[in-house]
Amino acid sequence: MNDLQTSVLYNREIAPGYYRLGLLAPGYPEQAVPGQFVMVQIQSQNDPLLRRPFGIFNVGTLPPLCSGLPERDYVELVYKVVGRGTRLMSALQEGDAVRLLGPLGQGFDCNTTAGPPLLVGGGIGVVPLFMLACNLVKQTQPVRLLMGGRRCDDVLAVTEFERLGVETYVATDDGSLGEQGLVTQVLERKLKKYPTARVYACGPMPMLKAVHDICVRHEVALQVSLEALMACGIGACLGCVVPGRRHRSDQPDYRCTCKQGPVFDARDLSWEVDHD
Amino acid sequence: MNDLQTSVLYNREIAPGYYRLGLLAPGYPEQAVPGQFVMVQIQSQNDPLLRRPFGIFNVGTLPPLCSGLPERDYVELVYKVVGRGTRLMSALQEGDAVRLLGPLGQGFDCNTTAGPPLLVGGGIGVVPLFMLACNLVKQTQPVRLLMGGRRCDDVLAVTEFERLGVETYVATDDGSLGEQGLVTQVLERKLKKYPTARVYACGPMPMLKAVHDICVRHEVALQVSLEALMACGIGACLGCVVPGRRHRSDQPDYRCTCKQGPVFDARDLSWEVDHD
Amino acid sequence: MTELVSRPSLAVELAGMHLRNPVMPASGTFGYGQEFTPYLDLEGIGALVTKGVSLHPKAGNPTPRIAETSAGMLNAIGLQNVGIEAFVRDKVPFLERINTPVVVNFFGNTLDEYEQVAARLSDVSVVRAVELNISCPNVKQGGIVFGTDPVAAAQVVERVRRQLKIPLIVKLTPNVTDIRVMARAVEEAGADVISCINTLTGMAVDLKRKRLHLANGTGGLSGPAIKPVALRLVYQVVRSVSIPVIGIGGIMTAEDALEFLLVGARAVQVGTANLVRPGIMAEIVAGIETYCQHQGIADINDWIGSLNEE
Amino acid sequence: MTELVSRPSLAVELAGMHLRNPVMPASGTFGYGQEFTPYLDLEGIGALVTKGVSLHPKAGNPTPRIAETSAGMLNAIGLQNVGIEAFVRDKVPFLERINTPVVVNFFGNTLDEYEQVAARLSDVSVVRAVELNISCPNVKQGGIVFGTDPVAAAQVVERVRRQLKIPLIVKLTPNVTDIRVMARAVEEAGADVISCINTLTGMAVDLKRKRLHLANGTGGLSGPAIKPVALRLVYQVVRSVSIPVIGIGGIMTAEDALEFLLVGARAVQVGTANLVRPGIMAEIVAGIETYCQHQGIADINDWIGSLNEE
Ligand SMILES: Cc1cc2nc3c(=O)[nH]c(=O)nc-3n(C[C@H](O)[C@H](O)[C@H](O)COP(=O)(O)OP(=O)(O)OC[C@H]3O[C@@H](n4cnc5c(N)ncnc54)[C@H](O)[C@@H]3O)c2cc1C
Ligand SMILES: Cc1cc2nc3c(=O)[nH]c(=O)nc-3n(C[C@H](O)[C@H](O)[C@H](O)COP(=O)(O)OP(=O)(O)OC[C@H]3O[C@@H](n4cnc5c(N)ncnc54)[C@H](O)[C@@H]3O)c2cc1C
Ligand SMILES: Cc1cc2nc3c(=O)[nH]c(=O)nc-3n(C[C@H](O)[C@H](O)[C@H](O)COP(=O)(O)O)c2cc1C
Ligand SMILES: Cc1cc2nc3c(=O)[nH]c(=O)nc-3n(C[C@H](O)[C@H](O)[C@H](O)COP(=O)(O)O)c2cc1C
Ligand code: FES
Ligand code: FES
Repeated sequence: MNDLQTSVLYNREIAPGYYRLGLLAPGYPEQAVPGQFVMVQIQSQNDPLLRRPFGIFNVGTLPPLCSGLPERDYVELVYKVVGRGTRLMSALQEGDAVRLLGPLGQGFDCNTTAGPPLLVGGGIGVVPLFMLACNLVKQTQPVRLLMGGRRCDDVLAVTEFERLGVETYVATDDGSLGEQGLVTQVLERKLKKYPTARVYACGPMPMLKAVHDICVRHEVALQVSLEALMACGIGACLGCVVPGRRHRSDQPDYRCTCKQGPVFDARDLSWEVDHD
Repeated sequence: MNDLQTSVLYNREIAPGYYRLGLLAPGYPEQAVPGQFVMVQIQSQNDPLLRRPFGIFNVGTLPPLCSGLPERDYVELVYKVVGRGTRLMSALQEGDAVRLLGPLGQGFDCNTTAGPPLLVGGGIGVVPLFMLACNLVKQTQPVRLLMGGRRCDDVLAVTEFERLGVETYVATDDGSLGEQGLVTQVLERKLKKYPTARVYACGPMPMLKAVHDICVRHEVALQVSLEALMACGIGACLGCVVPGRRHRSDQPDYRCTCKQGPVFDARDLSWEVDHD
Repeated sequence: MTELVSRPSLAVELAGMHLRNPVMPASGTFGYGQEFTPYLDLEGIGALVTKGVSLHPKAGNPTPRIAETSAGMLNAIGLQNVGIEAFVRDKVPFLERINTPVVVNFFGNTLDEYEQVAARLSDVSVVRAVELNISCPNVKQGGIVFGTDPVAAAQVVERVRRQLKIPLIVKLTPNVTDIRVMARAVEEAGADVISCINTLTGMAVDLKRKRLHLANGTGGLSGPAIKPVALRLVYQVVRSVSIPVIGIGGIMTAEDALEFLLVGARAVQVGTANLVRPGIMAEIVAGIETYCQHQGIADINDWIGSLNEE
Repeated sequence: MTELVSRPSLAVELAGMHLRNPVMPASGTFGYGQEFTPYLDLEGIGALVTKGVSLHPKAGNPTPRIAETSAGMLNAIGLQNVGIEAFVRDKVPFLERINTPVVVNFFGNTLDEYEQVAARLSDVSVVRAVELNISCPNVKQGGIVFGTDPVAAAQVVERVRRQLKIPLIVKLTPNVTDIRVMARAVEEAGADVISCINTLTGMAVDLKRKRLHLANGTGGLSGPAIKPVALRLVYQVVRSVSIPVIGIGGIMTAEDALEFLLVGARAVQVGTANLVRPGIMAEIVAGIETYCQHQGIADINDWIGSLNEE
């Protein structure tokens, strides 16, 4: 965990409103675990004040710029422009300064060999699944990705997954890519076929809830990666809590998304609460 | 007067810490008068909140980018990096968006033919004198510029003035350019030689006060361009007032720098007040 | 998706005044209107609120009078103004030519002064309402601020009300422990409308000179920095009184204005934003209209106060 | 030019505590310190102030608990904490290993609760001072906030003081008409130090859902947005009491800290800035040191309160 003053390698629009951002990040390839995240400070002024959390899409090392120079570790983020912070980020250019806090939080537990892995992503939720897939393909084959999105533009990085050797299945609400419908339909089918699968999911809360219900019904293990409003990302502010397993409004049981998550075993969370 | 959403043509460092900024500015060549200023909004977020005032260095028109396209009016500013606003400005690049309010305020009155003009600039105070010189050289010859600065780096644009045919005399505190000493020494000498001169001055307040005292002694006309803290630049907030001729602390007489100035006839101001 | 409304109605009513839309300037940030004509159609805003006027001309404070702060500014202009007679003589003729309701903000340092200005303004036909600034020190009562003491506030409101044939807007200061007490006091004393908030009292330090930056020492904090405090106070005032409330504080965008309206403000005033972007009120009005169109809000009055609360 | 001071002394004294420098975290923004060890040497700051603790564990408010505002943030964490016993059991052992004075912030909902926590903390040897948060509603007195009523505040301070063998810091809320009255009340009641300010009460609106953004409705505004208000209040408190004052509110840089010290704060607390830049206090300490070197300030105590005033 580090607070780096670093700089932009590239910042490319990969689909309308989606960007892929490469940042110099010494140490990340050794330290980062799939499912972890970073807090990005885009600018030096006080508005916007807070950093923005982003999942780690990938880490790697570039060859030296010229011989004699050191190799260059980097981290890749993929983000969607939704508000003023991400809008400012979309204007970043090569060489621009950025502060980067991370890698943060608890990532996916992939030290289990039980059952074939099924990755379920919804929209931008695909981000942490890529680095996960990179690790999983080294342990087991095949790795399967079930991807959902509103329309084809919201289905990102599928070719990257395929290049890794991941079997990908896509569903979109409007049928503009893959089959028409929800990714949860696909999940139901796959779980019938692979009843011992372990599921890793990231996406919007209603999707995660549906995935959870399906996994409970099929009695398979599920790890989910959550989003929450965050001020610090390091467990200091307690702004990012989610209701845990034993949560009741009269006797709350809160878990810190940034410190105890963002990846949770689905059994440790409360799924009764109205997530909207 | 206009509030333009415009863009940067260039932003070049012309001396350590000094930048020359070109902005597209339709209408400026016809509208702007020497001594007027603009209010620049650098960024879209709320911090820094207020615009920054800058004197107009020059205006002009560039040929069309290609035939068929319209000509491109521009305004040039020259600024010194002193705080966070100007630091942000120094990072502007070609094509970046900027909001530009202006041209604002009362400029120099150069419709008088009496006496040879003497321009007295201190440091960044040279800025409004350049456009003034551009106008004066068309009416009368010779135009003389007396320029002062801490050291040679603070003496800007002298070659530009010389290219106009302006006779320039430089004094620096450390003698690193021109003669060693204060620009007011030079002024004394010149006024002895040209006792009917009219003086136009812009620079730090202590310099202006010294210039004023000399002009009073020599009984020559003086116009000064002032700086003041400004929020609006259009006479709405009353934040930018300076004490006028009849000012007394028990019976104040305030003038609005942005609306009644920034150029004042020195006789309209109070020179008793402690300007620091 | 909600249906698109072709031309939503933005008109609101304030104490008998019909405003074409709920957006008006905050006093002291819009001069007497004239300065803004190059940037804004004065007949596109709901009302025109002028700089605070007093019985006698006031020269204001020495400089520095302003300071920039994070997402805000401090001002200690010191209520500089030409005085009521020069106002009527020099400013009113321009205001008479504009087809937009004129609200005149005013203040005094004694009850008598307040009364005299009110009486004079009530006779000026272009003045459709007055806005009473009670954030001033009461010199007769040893400098206690009218606006922070419910008894003093009620007294000045009652006395002023008696001088007036036109609606009285009372402008509250945020620098109090419980604004609800102040709001109820001025409502009971006869206020027709409450506007809030005025500036938060603040300070800036000039490190280089080891001095307070403002010549006056303290100044009033305004701008987006104070919006969260303003929203809370407007929310509380709306729920404490039955007269309409004008929301003020840090409004920079149509969304900001819509937030104040949602918590129950009948109209809004835009202050500091005018100084940064002189044409901003036109953009805010247009933005509210577009928002209503997209959200299927046919009448802005359906939006006002429609906050969902458990 | 002033001469360069090779190694200025930054040490200050607070109610008998010797701090190596005047910079410490503000409660609730620094956890119990441990979270920050990757970013900061805990032995480089003047003191360590822990998250507010209460008699019983407190689960805090539902979410959303935070909102970003212009140059600030709102929080309605709801004082979530593990409770005094778990604090002593689980957090104190870590704190015992650090050679930095520990200040424990605490609160209660009744006078009894305040007393019991104080008594318990006074017996924990690592606790060098306590900081009393009186911005909580007094449930026994119908929810009136201890911190806005001078009589209630004095009462809780007196009762707590009697339980303590260590210094008592009382933390004031800015949400009052006249903070000087509160400051004098708590000084007379036995406070050894005053810290101010706590957060300003504010609100945020979620336009999309037409709801208040925070589940709790209101939240506390902190960050650079509030610095001008905090500076003013610290200035006023310093001039109203003779006990030392800790300045808090929007400090992001060494310059900000130097401003609070200049108007008379003996020390400062850094809050929201820790959330944005976990290593920031080290930078602030280093920046103060550099400033002193360049300005020829051999001892920070020469700077404290040295504001030029006419
Ligand atoms: C652990 C984690 C990982 C994430 N990974 C990614 C990713 O890989 N790619 C991606 O595009 N987005 C990701 N997000 C969501 C991303 O943080 C938000 O989209 C972003 O903060 C929006 O900022 P904004 O200023 O553009 O939006 P605004 O709405 O203007 O932001 C206002 C405030 O709300 C917060 N906020 C808004 N939306 C979200 C959200 N969905 N989750 C958390 N905070 C939010 C912002 O951080 C900010 O504090 C992740 C969030 C978390 C918590
Ligand atoms: C009519 C006029 C013409 C000017 N022309 C020029 C010019 O041609 N070139 C140039 O370099 N500078 C010029 N200045 C000064 C310039 O406005 C300031 O240097 C600039 O605003 C500093 O902004 P900052 O954010 O970098 O500094 P900061 O100190 O961070 O600014 C803080 C606040 O103080 C104000 N401020 C700071 N210094 C000054 C100053 N000297 N005058 C007025 N306001 C100030 C800023 O506008 C801002 O509101 C002019 C000022 C005025 C009033
Ligand atoms: C420069 C300036 C001058 C002001 N003058 C007055 C005034 O004369 N009378 C008054 O009632 N309020 C005055 N105010 C307060 C504003 O009307 C408004 O209440 C406050 O600025 C908050 O709104 P804002 O955040 O949109 O600026 C002034 C504010 C500023 C910034
Ligand atoms: C997330 C958060 C939690 C806080 N929790 C507490 C608390 O438990 N006790 C307390 O006295 N103050 C608490 N505060 C207030 C801070 O200690 C401080 O007084 C306030 O944030 C102003 O300082 P700042 O602007 O530097 O943040 C909290 C503030 C924040 C932002
Ligand atoms: S974001 Fe601050 S505790 Fe999780
Ligand atoms: S800057 Fe606002 S009146 Fe001059």
